[in-house]
Amino acid sequence: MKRYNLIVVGAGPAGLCAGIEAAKRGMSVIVFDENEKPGGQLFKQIHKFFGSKEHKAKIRGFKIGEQLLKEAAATGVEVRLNATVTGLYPDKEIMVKHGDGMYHYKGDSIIIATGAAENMVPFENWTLPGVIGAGAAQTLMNLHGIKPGNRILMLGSGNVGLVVSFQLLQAGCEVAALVDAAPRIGGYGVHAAKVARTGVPFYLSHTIIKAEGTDHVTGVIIGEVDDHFKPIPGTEKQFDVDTICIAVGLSPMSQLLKMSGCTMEDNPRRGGEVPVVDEYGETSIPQLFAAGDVSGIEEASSAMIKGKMAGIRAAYELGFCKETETENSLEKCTADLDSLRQGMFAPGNKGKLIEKTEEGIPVSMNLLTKGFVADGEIIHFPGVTSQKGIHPVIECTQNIPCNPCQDACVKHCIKIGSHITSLPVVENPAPCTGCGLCVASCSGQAIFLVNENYEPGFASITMPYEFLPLPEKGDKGKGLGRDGKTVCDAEIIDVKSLPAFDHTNLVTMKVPAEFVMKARFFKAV
Amino acid sequence: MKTTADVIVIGAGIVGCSTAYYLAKKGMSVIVLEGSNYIGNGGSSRNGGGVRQSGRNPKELPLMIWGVKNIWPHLSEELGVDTEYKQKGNLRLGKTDRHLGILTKLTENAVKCGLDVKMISAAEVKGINPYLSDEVVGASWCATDGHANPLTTTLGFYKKARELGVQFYTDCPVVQLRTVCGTMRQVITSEAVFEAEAVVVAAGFESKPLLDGVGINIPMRKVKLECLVTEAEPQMFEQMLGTAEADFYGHQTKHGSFVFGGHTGYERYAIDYANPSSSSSFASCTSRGIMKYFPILKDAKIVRAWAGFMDECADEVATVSKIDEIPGLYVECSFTGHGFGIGPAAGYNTAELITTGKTPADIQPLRYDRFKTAM
Amino acid sequence: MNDRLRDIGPFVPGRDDDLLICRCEEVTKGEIRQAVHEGMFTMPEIRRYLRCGMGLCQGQTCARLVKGIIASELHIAPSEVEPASSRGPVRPTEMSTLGNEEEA
Amino acid sequence: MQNRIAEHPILGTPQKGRLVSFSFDGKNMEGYEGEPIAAALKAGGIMIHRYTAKQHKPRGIFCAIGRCTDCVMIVDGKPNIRTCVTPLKEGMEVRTQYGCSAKKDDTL
Repeated sequence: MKRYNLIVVGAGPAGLCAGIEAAKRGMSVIVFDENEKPGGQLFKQIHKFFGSKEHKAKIRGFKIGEQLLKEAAATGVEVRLNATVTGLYPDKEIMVKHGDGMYHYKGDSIIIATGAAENMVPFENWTLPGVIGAGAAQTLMNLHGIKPGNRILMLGSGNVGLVVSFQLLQAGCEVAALVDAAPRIGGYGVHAAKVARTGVPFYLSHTIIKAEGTDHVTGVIIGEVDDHFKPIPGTEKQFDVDTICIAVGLSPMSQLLKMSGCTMEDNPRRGGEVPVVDEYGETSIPQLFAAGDVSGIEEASSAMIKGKMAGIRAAYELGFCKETETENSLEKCTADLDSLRQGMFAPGNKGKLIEKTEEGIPVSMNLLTKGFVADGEIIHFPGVTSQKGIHPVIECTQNIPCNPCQDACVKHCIKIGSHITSLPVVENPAPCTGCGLCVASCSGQAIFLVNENYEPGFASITMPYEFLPLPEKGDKGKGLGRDGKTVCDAEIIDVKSLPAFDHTNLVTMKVPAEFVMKARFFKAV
Repeated sequence: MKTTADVIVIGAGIVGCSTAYYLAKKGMSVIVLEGSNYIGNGGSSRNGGGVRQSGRNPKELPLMIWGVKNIWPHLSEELGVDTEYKQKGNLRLGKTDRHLGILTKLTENAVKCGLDVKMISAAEVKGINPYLSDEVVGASWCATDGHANPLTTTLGFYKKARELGVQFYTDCPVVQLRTVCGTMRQVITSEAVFEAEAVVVAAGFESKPLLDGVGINIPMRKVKLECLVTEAEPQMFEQMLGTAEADFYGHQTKHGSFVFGGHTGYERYAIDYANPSSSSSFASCTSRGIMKYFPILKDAKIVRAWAGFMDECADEVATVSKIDEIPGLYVECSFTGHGFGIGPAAGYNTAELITTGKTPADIQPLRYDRFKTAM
Repeated sequence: MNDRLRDIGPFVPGRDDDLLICRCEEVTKGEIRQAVHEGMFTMPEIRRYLRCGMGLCQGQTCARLVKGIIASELHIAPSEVEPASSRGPVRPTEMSTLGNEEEA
Repeated sequence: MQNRIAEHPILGTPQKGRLVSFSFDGKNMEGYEGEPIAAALKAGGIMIHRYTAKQHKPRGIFCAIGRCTDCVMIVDGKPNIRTCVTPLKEGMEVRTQYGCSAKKDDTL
């Protein structure tokens, strides 16, 4: 029977990183993945990642996937695709279906990195064609180039619900509404803001009552819920949609681990049935590890680090590297992981209402309940200043471990400092040259360049724009507020698309001066 | 917490639950103690679902024939669940002359016990089940055999017994049996001591340590068996299937999926884990076996394979018996992997034995003290 | 010890009992709730009694929903409901493929 | 092919294999070799993949990652094929599935 020092199941962020670290230390490594393309979730994440430079911030998910694949090939990791691991048996043996045959393999150590899958919310007629998971929408759009539908209602305001809503708009679909039974959005405020300003209405404290249609979805009815999440009669609202997208959280796909007989627990804080693991991801069975979402739902960035730790630990336990080298690398990983697990969205703060930012500024309740920061609230944030001449306005209002904007500005107008979750501060006066690198670098698309006195009576606003058709200089249209409603007339005065911006086009519009702090999006008329 | 009753039953499988049900039906107060967290989690939910007389050791035939006649026909109605019982016959297939020899001997013994079973030719087999391959050279055929759903049947007995007030405790492993003045009285668990007039040990292989503890030694050992189930297929045939060497058995369920049991040949040497797990080659090996008999099933997808332990008796015969040496102690175990079909009959007769001292079926050959040495 | 006769209150038909929970085997919420009141307190028992989780996807889609329903009928947290086991093959696999064991 | 994304703001034009034809319930359709059968059907506006055994209700794409098995159809005579993870090939014969077979039972 073919034996490897390390078998990894799942070629996503965690699996690839685990394989790379182990191969770097001399282990023979094979990574199996049932899909045609490796990279797991990464290849569906077309947005720029958060975090610091080490966390590969401001790089788009699928680009990170490509980098990992190159690195895996370079370090001699064998990646076997269309290879479904159908079973994990005692003595670290696996059965793999490849083509029309079955293959047995044994691993001195095994790392399971099979990720997570979507939770379900049943409602009347939820089995109609047209009701799909958010992951399904991403797969269809970003992997296969197919529009999941024409007019879509999104259920779920966590990061997945928000990001997929934005991606649906990018694919040319119309998002009729974003609905969540929770009173407050679950994901990053900046993700909600970039969806709200395009005009998508948010309905918090609402849930789906029923999908309409006989052969497939033709509409949907939502209703307000009380604090026991029970629908309140009389609050029903109807939308004509052909697709309903469900994004209500993820659960670990831990079937293989459960099959192996290692100790499992049902841990709601980690998303469901997960293996009991130590800090390196080792389960109750020696040399059997779990890394990434399968051992606890977090972002892809943390999955990569947890993958690394499992790979390093596996190498150490089988004698492929020395104690000191192992300790140093693992300490670095732990530090990286801890830096990600800070701020308002740290695991410890899950579901908690945080009233004030670290700086003591009251958080925008409007953002949490309607998806956009109200005009009266935005002025309190350090990234939002009024100055002469062109300068960045950073509408980043939550403490998130993320600092690409600080490094992007060559003139050092933007300061976050050593504490990565601090809100970005714009120098006053800002020696800004209007280069736009900060606008393009922001993963949350929350940075604008503003010139309050572009010309008498008019101001200019430069915004990140990732949609087609791209507006052209001279186009006339409307300026939309943060709530997506029309606030004023607007004219396009500049469109910049540079490779350095990595597909974030910089669109500048001219608006009447009094709307400089209101208009944040453009709609051609 | 209720710790006393007329009867305590140890083990909540098909045997324990049916015994408890029939006792409760006769007005007895019953407590059932199940060691695992689940009702029917042992062999009762892992077997191939056969309700058959042919192929059994003649010692078991009286009880089994009685059961097929008196219990199975109206069991769904009685329990208020769909046992999916089908009495459409049992084909025990042979592919070699040696196989036919085995089948003929079994058939002759069964006929002596009054069972309507006969040997049939390859052509006749094809007439009954056209999907079988030409490898089959003959079979034994018993029209009154059949199959049922072991899951709904076991849980049906549990549901009905519970309705009649039987007190079930799961996650309650029994540590030891204890007699008082020579009579069976106490059942010791980690959390409580239970007391009753009669105690029935029906815990599969787990019966052995408890019985050994009171000096009753039934020679049996733990052997792994493995099964698998396919996706739903269009309805093809309704017979129960088996082979001369029991290397492959199964049927098509009402749902349309096929349940098959099989052997890799290494089950006896499996690493003895508390929780039986399927071996990596089992599904492949059994698929090869099945495809030889049913070429049409080559594209059928297997959705699940599982394993279980059987309480294999030295003579491969069930033990359903009063323990004379210890008044008040009864035993129903060592069913050797074919306990589902005969379970309800064993339960009924044990309930009769406890309440009236007599049994409608002849369970004399199944006594606990039947084991004689080789010489 | 798990007392299977403890009082969990009567089965009261619910407004959304005909909601489909197991998509593969078409088992409704009402059927699951009723089964809990008939004594099926754990995932394996519900699965064996009603077939939910026994379909082609082997419960990957409905397991969490079923657990939530059992927990609410028993008035306990979902994480306290005893889980079902997980068996191979974790993806449905043709017999011809399974039977074709190759040397890696 | 109105459901196909011609040009994506981030991903550009989707790279596809060669255009191939296949049959869906006897009708001729086109799709790109290698893309999942479900994607080719979705692009052609087909939403219903099967009708369930018990309630005869329509089902289609749900998870699109080969897990929920709602998108299964009869492909080249074999039932229960997960069309969202099965690559399209020239001349494939795809049929709506009724329960677990192609036979449209009269109780529908």
